[in-house]
Amino acid sequence: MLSPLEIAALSLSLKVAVWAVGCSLAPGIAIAWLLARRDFPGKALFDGLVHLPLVLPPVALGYLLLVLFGRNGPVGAWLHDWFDISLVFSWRGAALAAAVMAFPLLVRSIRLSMEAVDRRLETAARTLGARPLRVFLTITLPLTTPGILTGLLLAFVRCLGEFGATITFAANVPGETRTLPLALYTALQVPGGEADATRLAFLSVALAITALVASQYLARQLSKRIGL
Amino acid sequence: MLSPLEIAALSLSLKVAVWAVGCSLAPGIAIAWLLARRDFPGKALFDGLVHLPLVLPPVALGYLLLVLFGRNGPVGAWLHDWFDISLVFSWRGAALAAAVMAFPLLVRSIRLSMEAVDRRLETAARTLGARPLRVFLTITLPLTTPGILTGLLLAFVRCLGEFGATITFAANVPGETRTLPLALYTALQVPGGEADATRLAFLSVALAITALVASQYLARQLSKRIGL
Amino acid sequence: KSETIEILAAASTTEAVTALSAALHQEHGLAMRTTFAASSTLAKHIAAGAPAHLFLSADIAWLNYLAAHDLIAADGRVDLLGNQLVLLRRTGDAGARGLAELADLDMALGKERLIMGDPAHVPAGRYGRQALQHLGLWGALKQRAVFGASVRNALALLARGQGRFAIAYATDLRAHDSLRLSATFPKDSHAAIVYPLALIRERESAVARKAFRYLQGARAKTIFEQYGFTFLPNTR
Amino acid sequence: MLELDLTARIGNFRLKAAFRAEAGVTALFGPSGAGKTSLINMLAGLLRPSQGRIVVQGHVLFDSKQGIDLAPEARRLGYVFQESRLFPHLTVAGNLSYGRRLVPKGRTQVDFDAVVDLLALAPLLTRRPRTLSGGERQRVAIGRALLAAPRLLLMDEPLANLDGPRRSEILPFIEGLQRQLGISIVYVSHNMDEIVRLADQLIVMADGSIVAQGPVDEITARLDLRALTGRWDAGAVLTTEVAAQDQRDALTRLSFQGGDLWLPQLSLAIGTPLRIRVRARDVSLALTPPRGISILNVFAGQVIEVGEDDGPQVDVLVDIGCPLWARITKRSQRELDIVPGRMVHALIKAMAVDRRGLGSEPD
Amino acid sequence: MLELDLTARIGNFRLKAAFRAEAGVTALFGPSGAGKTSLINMLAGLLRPSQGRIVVQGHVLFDSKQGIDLAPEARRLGYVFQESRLFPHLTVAGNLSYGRRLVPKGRTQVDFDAVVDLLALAPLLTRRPRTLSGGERQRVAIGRALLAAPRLLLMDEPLANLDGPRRSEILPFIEGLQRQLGISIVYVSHNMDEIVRLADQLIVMADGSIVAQGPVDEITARLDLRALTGRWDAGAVLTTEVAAQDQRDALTRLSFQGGDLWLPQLSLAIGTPLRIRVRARDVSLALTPPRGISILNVFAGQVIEVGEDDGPQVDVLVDIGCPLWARITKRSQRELDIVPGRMVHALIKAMAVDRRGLGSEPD
Ligand SMILES: Nc1ncnc2c1ncn2[C@@H]1O[C@H](COP(=O)(O)OP(=O)(O)OP(=O)(O)O)[C@@H](O)[C@H]1O
Ligand SMILES: Nc1ncnc2c1ncn2[C@@H]1O[C@H](COP(=O)(O)OP(=O)(O)OP(=O)(O)O)[C@@H](O)[C@H]1O
Ligand SMILES: [Mg+2]
Ligand SMILES: [Mg+2]
Repeated sequence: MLSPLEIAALSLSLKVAVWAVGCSLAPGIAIAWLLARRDFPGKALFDGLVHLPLVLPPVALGYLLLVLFGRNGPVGAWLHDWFDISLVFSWRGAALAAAVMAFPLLVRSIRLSMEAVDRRLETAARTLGARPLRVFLTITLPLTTPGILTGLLLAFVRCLGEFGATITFAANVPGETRTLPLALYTALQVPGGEADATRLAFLSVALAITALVASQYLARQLSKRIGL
Repeated sequence: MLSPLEIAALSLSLKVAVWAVGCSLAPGIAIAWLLARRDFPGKALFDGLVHLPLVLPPVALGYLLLVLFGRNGPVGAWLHDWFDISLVFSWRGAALAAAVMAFPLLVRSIRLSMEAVDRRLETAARTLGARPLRVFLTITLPLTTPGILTGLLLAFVRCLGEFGATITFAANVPGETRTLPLALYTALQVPGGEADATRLAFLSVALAITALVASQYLARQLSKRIGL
Repeated sequence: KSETIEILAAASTTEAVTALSAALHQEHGLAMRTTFAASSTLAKHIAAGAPAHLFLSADIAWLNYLAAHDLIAADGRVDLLGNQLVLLRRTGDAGARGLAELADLDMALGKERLIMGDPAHVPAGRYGRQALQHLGLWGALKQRAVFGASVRNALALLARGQGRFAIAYATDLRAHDSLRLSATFPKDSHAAIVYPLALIRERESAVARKAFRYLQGARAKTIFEQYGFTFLPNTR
Repeated sequence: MLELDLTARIGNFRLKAAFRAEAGVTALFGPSGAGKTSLINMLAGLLRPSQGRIVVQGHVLFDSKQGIDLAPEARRLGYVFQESRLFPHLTVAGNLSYGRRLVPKGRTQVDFDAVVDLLALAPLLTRRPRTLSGGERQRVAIGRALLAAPRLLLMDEPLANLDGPRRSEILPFIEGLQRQLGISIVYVSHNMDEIVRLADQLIVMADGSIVAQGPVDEITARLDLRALTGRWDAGAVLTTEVAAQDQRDALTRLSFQGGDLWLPQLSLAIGTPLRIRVRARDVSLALTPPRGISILNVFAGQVIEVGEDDGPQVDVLVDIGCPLWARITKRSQRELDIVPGRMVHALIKAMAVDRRGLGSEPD
Repeated sequence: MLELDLTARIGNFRLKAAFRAEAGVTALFGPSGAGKTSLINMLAGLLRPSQGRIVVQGHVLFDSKQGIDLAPEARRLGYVFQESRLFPHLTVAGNLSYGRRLVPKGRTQVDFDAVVDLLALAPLLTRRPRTLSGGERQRVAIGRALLAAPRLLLMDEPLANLDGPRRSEILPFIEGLQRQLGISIVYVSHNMDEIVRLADQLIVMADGSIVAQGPVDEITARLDLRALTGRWDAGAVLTTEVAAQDQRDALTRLSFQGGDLWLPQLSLAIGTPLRIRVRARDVSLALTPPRGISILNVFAGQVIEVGEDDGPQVDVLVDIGCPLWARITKRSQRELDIVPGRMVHALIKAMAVDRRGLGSEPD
């Protein structure tokens, strides 16, 4: 039913999205916490920075990534010299691009959900002898799980759709960085490629809707479990 | 300080973003309410549809818009015949593309905030004689304002950064659809255009951060006012 | 021997280069991996250190950009392909059918739009502007011209009825059911359309050279011409 | 006035209740988890019973057979919740006015200033609910419900968070509501004093069903409900009438079937009917009328019944023209030979008559 | 044990309080908005005073001069909140165990099953807080705080939402806590009965400052605090000792400075000290010792003081070996000629001795 090319694009998209989202989770939670529960000078600016990927055109962001993480870029050179990792032209680069683009969505969801957690529960936990870290892990975090799930979903879906930054930074390498959107783009570049493009678009949509429905179901289960 | 081209792009970006966000607000609130407070068959699918613009590559979405709203498209033909409005090549088209891309973010923010409103307050209002619509307008909506503000901000910022769908659907018409990201893209396509691109990127970032900081301030004021 | 050749090629050459890489593998057992994007994007990848052996650009400017950065191997540059600039219309568009010669373009266009790549950065757009200027039409048409982000984008707009004519390459017409040729721009009305091929210095190797030569060979000529390009080098 | 017959299931909890309440104040009493809040929620339309019927003042609010289920706002039942549920985005004044604006044209409005004065809300009017203490919050919630001028007021332990003085300040107003506006109240409380003071009818719930229902005097006099109502609270309720005022001693004479009862002065017109609760524990028995004693109210009567009890005390039902319960030690019972048929004198310490059991607070 | 001297400002509200409490139960009493919750929050470290010092059992928890301000979790003070604040994502069992797991190794743990039994939580253990009724929720909150084995327990009206039977079920356990674990409690309540029953020391607050403080007997006997403590609650507290048990009549004899007092049986060892509250309204006076009466406790004494009062009643202080307040009508006072120096007999109805004023609940 699916052509090998489509299967390759699909599995690559999944791999890239899973890695991107997986690696963003911990820093995402940390930054969401900073923004939801801490006050520090320059917070508004920091908040702005976190949101940058949302406002910059993906192509510009991809270019920025290229400048930073390209083999000649400051971070890229270091990664290459020390770990022999090259991000450009590799699925890791695609994952990085996707992660950067999806990060604000992840952070925002978690943050909102965290802000909604009743602080009085946290103080109650502290009077029961729990230190802030434990309070965070046993009260705040579990009560934030619906937000985390939502954030993961949004980020995942955003990663599946990421195009501009990926093609600019990681390029359009078949089997390595040619995710579904890039394959779609490629199909559109070929005269008469609309049919292929439509198939790929449907594939993207089906994937996203599956993810959405699954997460909805999960979220409901979760909400029931945490008794909200 | 800014070149006339930059000023044109900047003011166009603002115009497009303001219109896009302004027109999305009412349907955004309505759909957020549907998703937050109603259960109906096919809700998961509907939710998926609302999130589509997030998952589809912007270019594909722009193409879809072109198919629907192009002069020969079902909606586009109708608009053209009855109202003599053409969206393609006009800033209205750019606003439509931006609105569609930003819509999921708007809806999600509002919805989350709405879900966090204590339903017991709503039932209290009903026992005081308020019909559901009044309850919505006097209790739910005011308590959702922080979420609406956040949603507006996110959508606004997303509109400022929208590129792929705009360029595909509304094309790159100077003064009409050449928003900041399109100008940035154009600059990046020209050898040696990096300096211009950098200026434009800074402009985008400054605009976004201004919006973020302003909204943060507004949100704080608002939260104080609604006593949360 | 197991080295894979990385070729970065302009998006408009997607089909031809894909076919060529299959042929190369078949004939010489060499693996060639293709990457397609806008020439600008690809050039910047190379400048950023992307592991590329070959670069097929749709625009001389980006090759010059790489040359300026001293990224091209000595003797590693050739004008590979040429193309023709054409004016296209939609199948069954009665208003566009009336165009007898290019000089009538203004009248045939009427209040409609002329779609072309952005002259600021899309080569086809640049050539189109040159041609129209040369024909003395630019002044009258400028206001009705709209710019796509790429030639493909311009064609999509035309196919959707967003304008009456579009300026594109002859290669774009292939397999596009809904588009028809209206006119061909005279060769002298614009700068020569050239797709230069470059061998990247950093990754220069015997295999890369071999592929570089193969792309200028007889088999390449057949394939490129099959996809509508003019083949420029003298076949060795 | 209120007619109710419901069955419902909430989680594992099953509720089955049927009663008919006349105009006035109906108290719902029962242990924690008995289903009082659930019942009142079904009345208000916030919970849907699995089947049954609810009729308030002739209006059918719910009828599973006829398929009627009015929306909460259409029921026009005021609700003071266990938690105050104030609107956080409105000031206290905004909260108070919320329902007031929605009062249908025809209905009498409740005077805003009167409510504000009574609940001592004036200094809070511009404050936000968040900054109020628990008690302050509940006072506002009561005011808000009052100002919506409902047909029937549902109150779920509205005074649970209030301190003594505030409680007795608000109580007369709740009573006044019933008298002045003719509004009926369904009142959930754990506090027997409040119930006796306010309620005309008492419904005792336990484990999701109604254990007893009837006039407050009857129910409180029943010994078999003590496990639920609490031993301290057992007693009799006397239906009396103001007979005379003694200005010098600041005493009021009430007449009832058993004779005259002297009470600290009540500012009530002569002829006013009054319900008075005499707790069994406040009644002593003597064989001869004691003299030179500060107890003013002594009534001759005959022992009708001596309750069986395992404890050190027994409850003795004495007929003094109407039934009166006295609680004495077993030792006294034996020493005084209190048996049915015996003539005794019941001593009610004037001050021990629970004035909170009166229709209005005199001090 | 607890030493506190604080000033603070919350919004427009100013709080200034200083006291020193000995081990045992310290009650905080005061009208709504007096600042009780605020004070207790500062103790727990949830609100920061503007200046002052808090010392608990020798540990300085807060000292603005020394710059000490321990974190709430480092203070190890248990807190039962006015609202229960249960963790919604944990079952009841999970809530109960939360603090228990964090008890430092060295400290004695409180027995889980004992707490569960006592608070009747067994059937709730697997439930979620959301599905509990108000009373059930508060019981869990109390259990949770108890199981954290804190140095000092802060309770902010923990029983406000509980009904009578549950209340008296939990009270003995709270007392037991103090006796068995030697844990001290700061207990906020509006309910004088609870306070008298539980508290050793009483602190009366109003408008952000401390109006009175001292042993419970002293404070409750003060007439000048009645506006705050409520008139009903005025009375004397007798310090007694269990002297004998009368099995036949199920009575207990207590001895105190005024003689012997008979009470419904208390299952207490002979010699156990007991505090008993006798409300003024439960004491009558007679000129001659009455006979043939069911009142067991009659004490001869001398009138020391007759209170001035506008109302129909006066409070009379009688020395029966220790001070005792009696409340009688003005008419009786005149007719019996009750003036200082007069010899009288004070009648305390055995059953009228407020058993809730005892150190432990007998039934
Ligand atoms: N959503 C629910 N799921 C399961 N059980 C519930 C739910 N809501 C209430 N219950 C149960 O229904 C019973 C009645 O609860 P309800 O709140 O009506 O009691 P109540 O009489 O008002 O108690 P309280 O005096 O403590 O307020 C309780 O046993 C409670 O645990
Ligand atoms: N955040 C705040 N901003 C302004 N005023 C406040 C704030 N929190 C409390 N107050 C005020 O401080 C005073 C004391 O409140 P507190 O909650 O300590 O009273 P309380 O004695 O516990 O009352 P209650 O018995 O009703 O619980 C009240 O007048 C209250 O309105
Ligand atoms: Mg309840
Ligand atoms: Mg308080």
